[in-house]
Amino acid sequence: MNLHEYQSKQLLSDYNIPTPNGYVISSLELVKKYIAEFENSAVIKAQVHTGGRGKAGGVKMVTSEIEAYNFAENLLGKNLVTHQTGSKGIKVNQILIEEASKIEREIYLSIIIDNTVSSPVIITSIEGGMDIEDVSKLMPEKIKTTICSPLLGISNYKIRQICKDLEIPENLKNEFSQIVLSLYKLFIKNDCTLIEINPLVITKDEKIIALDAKINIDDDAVFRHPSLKKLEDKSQMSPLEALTNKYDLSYVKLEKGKVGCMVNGAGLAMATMDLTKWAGAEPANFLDIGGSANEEKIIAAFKIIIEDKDVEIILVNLFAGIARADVVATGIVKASKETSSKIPLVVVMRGTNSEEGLSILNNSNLDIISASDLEHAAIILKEKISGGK
Amino acid sequence: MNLHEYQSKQLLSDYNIPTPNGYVISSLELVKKYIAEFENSAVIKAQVHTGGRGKAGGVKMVTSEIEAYNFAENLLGKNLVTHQTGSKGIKVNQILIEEASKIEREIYLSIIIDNTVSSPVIITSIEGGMDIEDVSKLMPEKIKTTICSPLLGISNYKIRQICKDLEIPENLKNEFSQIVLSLYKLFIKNDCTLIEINPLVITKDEKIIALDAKINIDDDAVFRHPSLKKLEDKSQMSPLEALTNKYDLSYVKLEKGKVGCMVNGAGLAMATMDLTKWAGAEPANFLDIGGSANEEKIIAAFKIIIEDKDVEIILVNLFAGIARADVVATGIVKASKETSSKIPLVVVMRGTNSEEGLSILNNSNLDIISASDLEHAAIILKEKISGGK
Amino acid sequence: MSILIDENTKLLIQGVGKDGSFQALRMLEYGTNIVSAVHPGKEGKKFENKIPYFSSVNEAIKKTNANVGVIFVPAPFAKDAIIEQIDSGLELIVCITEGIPIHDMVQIKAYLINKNTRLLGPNCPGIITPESKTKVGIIPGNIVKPGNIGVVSRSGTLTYEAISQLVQNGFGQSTCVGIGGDPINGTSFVDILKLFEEDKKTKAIVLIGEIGGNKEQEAANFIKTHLSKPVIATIAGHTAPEGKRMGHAGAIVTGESGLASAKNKALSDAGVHVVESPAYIGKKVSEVLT
Amino acid sequence: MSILIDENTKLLIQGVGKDGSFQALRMLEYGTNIVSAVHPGKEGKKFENKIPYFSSVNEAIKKTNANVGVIFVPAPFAKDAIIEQIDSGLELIVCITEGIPIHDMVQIKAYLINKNTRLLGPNCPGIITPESKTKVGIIPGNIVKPGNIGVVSRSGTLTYEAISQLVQNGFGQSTCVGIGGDPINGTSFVDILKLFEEDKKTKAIVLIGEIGGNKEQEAANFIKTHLSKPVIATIAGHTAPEGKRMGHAGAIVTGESGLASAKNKALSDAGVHVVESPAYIGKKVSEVLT
Repeated sequence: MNLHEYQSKQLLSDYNIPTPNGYVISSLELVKKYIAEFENSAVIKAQVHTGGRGKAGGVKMVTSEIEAYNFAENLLGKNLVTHQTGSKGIKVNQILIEEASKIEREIYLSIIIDNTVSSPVIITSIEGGMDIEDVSKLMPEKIKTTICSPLLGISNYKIRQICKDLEIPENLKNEFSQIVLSLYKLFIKNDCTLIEINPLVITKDEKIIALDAKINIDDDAVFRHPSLKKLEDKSQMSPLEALTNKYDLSYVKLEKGKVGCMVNGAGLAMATMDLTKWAGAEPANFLDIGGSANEEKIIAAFKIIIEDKDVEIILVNLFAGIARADVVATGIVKASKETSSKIPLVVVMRGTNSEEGLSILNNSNLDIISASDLEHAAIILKEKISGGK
Repeated sequence: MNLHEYQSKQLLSDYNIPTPNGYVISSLELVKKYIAEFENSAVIKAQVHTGGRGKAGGVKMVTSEIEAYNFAENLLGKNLVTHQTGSKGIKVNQILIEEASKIEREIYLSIIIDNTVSSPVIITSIEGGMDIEDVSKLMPEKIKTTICSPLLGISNYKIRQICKDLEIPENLKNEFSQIVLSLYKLFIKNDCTLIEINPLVITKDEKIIALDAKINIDDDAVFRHPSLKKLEDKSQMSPLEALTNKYDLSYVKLEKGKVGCMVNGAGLAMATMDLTKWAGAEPANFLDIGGSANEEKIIAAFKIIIEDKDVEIILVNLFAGIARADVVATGIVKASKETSSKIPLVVVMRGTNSEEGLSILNNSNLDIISASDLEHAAIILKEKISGGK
Repeated sequence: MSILIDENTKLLIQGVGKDGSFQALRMLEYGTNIVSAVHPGKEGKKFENKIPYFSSVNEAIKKTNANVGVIFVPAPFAKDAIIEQIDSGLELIVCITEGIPIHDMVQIKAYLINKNTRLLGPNCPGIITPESKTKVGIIPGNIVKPGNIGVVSRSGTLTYEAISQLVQNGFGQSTCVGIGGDPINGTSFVDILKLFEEDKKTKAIVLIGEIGGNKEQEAANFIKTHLSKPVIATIAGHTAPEGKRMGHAGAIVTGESGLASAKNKALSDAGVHVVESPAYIGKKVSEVLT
Repeated sequence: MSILIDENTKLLIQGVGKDGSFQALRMLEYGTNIVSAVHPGKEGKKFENKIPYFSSVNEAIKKTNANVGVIFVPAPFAKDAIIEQIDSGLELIVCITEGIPIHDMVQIKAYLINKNTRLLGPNCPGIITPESKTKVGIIPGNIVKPGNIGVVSRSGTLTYEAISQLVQNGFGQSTCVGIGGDPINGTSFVDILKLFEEDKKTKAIVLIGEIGGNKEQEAANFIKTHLSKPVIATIAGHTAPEGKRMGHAGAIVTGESGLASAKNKALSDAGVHVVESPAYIGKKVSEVLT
């Protein structure tokens, strides 16, 4: 789960990590008030769940009321298109207006879970303010990583080393160390998968401030953080995302695919996509209906697939372990009827209760071709697609 | 560092562990007010740093104003003598007056650091209300111990087992589990060496309440808990204890000993006491001046030893490692002069700067017999003591 | 012979709710010796009138000598169940549960160091050994048959696919192991490859990887230096876009090493027989072994 | 030969304040090869114009190949120093610091499991090996002499007493080890007894215990079953009253096993030559060895 910048900063504040003075607003009327409060020197930032805001024109340093107002007017309520959003863009419902800081130095500071060492890892760089991916390409020696012990936490000697790596001046070491400690605590206590502060700045008057902040929370752990759950901004989801989210389906849309895929199991779903491609067709989506799919979920999954108007055929590949083939079959039949779909289905159905599942499908009036295995399915797909061309 | 019962209960409250309604008072005038508030049904408890209060008459259930007043009057400002205090007793400056509870069941619950497993251990017994030592003698099978992981904390499955061991009724399991979790958190966060709740009661109206509470804090860790440090009640120390405390000396007075001992190192101090005994004399004290003794500390140590009027001779045994013999010698000479002490000294001095130390002592006008080693010192002691008889 | 489980396996099942009891029945049907079940509030009763319930793992082991545990406990409580099983000293724990918070797994992984317990999973289909008719987990018993191929996979259903391919081509399995789709798990490809290398029954190994992480590369390094038996492999996710999570928490391409092509190359370089789709696994095994 | 330290010891000293620098000088005088020092704010400088200061243990080891660390860091910061040295992979850490919070030691002890590092102490006088003129800690160099007796003790100054007794009676030492007076420490009597048993130079062992805990009983059990060399022992604290802490955090009688008499008995039963006071150690060794 992604937090907005302003939400991330609120969380930082809760842990006594300094952030700029600022206000989140969703109405233009307040711009004048706050730009005045910040004496015509502020930064305005679109609050959207996407990267690349800056390059896409979603962030601006403003130095007059009129500049602030015009910039805000062009953001609020509009869609911001970044390299990550697709051509439709993403709607800006809120903007953050913050007091400008007089920056002396910019530092990069983040914490992630590094799967290769199964531990939280603190990543720092003396080159803050630029994309860390760029730093890692251009000057990898300027990125330092600190592995933390999952059971002991972060030891002081490691924080001292970080201070040294980042050349933190003597008089700011205590404050900086406290920020690292607090950030680590925030990371652990809130089941974060990422906290990225870029840049963390030292101002000309020797204050340390988190100018930007990005926090991701482990979706699997949100259940134990009801207050974080409330921060979820569903307005940032597309209707399709909202639907997959509601039914806890793993769905990834692929551009211009003709073969809709409905599979149980992530690995099999990927393999099914791969096979579709090798059969000469383009998969339209990744869709894993999960282990314990019920009828309702299958119906939702079916609807999500045919929502994509490029889809001409649906490949159902089921190898039932926890999932039961009969339940899936019943769901598919119901969904087809509900939506009056005419899209043909190629079905491979094996595993738990697969005989029952197949018989349910075969006894329905749907346009169904049953395949014995993946290779067989690929052959059928190939025929169908060449035939359709 | 020991906390008073009322302080321990305040700490429990801070961690949301229920304790009885109650007030700490140091003036008799308030007794009437609170006994009225508790509708003539209360418990009055002397707040003193000693065990065995109950048996010594320091705790009473009262059922009328006059009974409450009379009991409080006999406690406040008086000395309470228990089997642990010695004949002088310990002064009662405060009493705790608490609402009486309608007890259904009494449970024993404590957490300690168990050195044999180097871990926090939770001790529980279904036989609460009696001394745990007695339970362990009479029905050891009713005591259950739960070893906690120092790095992971206490796992829920262990708390479930504790609930089962203690036969906690289903409807109270959640609340009880929360109490155990909170208690464990309190133990860890406050560097406790002991938390003992005896009894933890289940009342007739199904409330769980900590009726008594004893908390000890690791002396070596008090430095990082300034708010706990403030709870230290120096009025509960004897003047001698206060002095040893001030100079960070390890001193234990033994009854009716004639040989005062001044030693560096705890092991050597014990061995010196043992040797004194085998030489046919009684050691008057254990005293370890510690590793980094300065002059001031030595002077204080000397004064503490001769404070004991039974002391007829002082055995100084120094094997200087971190400590320096010359510093100790200078301290002894100064202390003797300051106190005009005529008590003879037997001195064994070896290790770092011991030549300098011995020469300082020999050049003073004190009554000093220098011994080459412990055995030699024992022989001298034997002579001296038989001579004195 | 087989790896991890065999006729001596005495299974304890923890978490016998809807999914757990369904799968327990499948395991029993297959022939697995389930000796005890742990589920709060059911102590004293019996599952299917024969398997006694206990309130704790320790008690279940004391009474039934279980040596392997399988966990179906829901994700929010799975960490506690895993720790309980680790503390009890079981030699093997198989955790089927999906969606365990990653911070929980980070702690479990650190806690496992120096313990004598192997954890398989979480988010895995478990293990099946056809010869002894023993299965711990959810791999369908009707798709396997006894034989000489060891199967190891990050994916559940894809494992079934591969097994099915093997059977179609006449190959049975010594043991099939799903290591699970989470980025942090108890047992790696390398751990299982070691066991297959030592297992006399196993003649060849089928390895099924997927995009994300670098576990396939680790496997390739190990194969190159330590493995004498032929390995046939396939990687799922060639058509997956970068930066998107493909269902499994671990299946997301975040760098070069996460790409299916990089994994294919590492495995090929290590002498592994790589096929483009699990659909061709069976044929390739035929080719390699004959 | 010797145990734990010898002519190959390259010592790193951490915490070079008043006590640390005084003791560092004594170690240098004695002949110890101190290769580096770690003390915040002194990096770039040199101790006594020859031993380089570093700001971190890792850097010090990288530059000077230190293999043993000694810690004089004040108690509030000692946990961090011990963890830093453990993480750096030093084979032996000797912590002299007294008064480390017990919760810190509980965590360190748990963290040490499965690490390749041995921690001696805390609250200990360290080790001295007279033959190679190596000392790590604070045992006075002028009281020992090379020989065949291994000395192990919970007490600092009492160790010196015992050594002094040995020397008076003509016995030198292979190595003298103080394991420390805290109730939770890194190395036990048993650990050291094992090493002395394996050490060819050591012909007999002097063990000095004290009241509290059950470490002497553990030692007795080990001696009975695993030790071939003669052991001469003494226990301090026969005259200590129950329930009072005798200086050392560990020296408090809280149960039967904590009593000096119980420890004497356990050791005697294990065939150990027990004397009533360290004053008689030297004579007893004479008696046993001749």
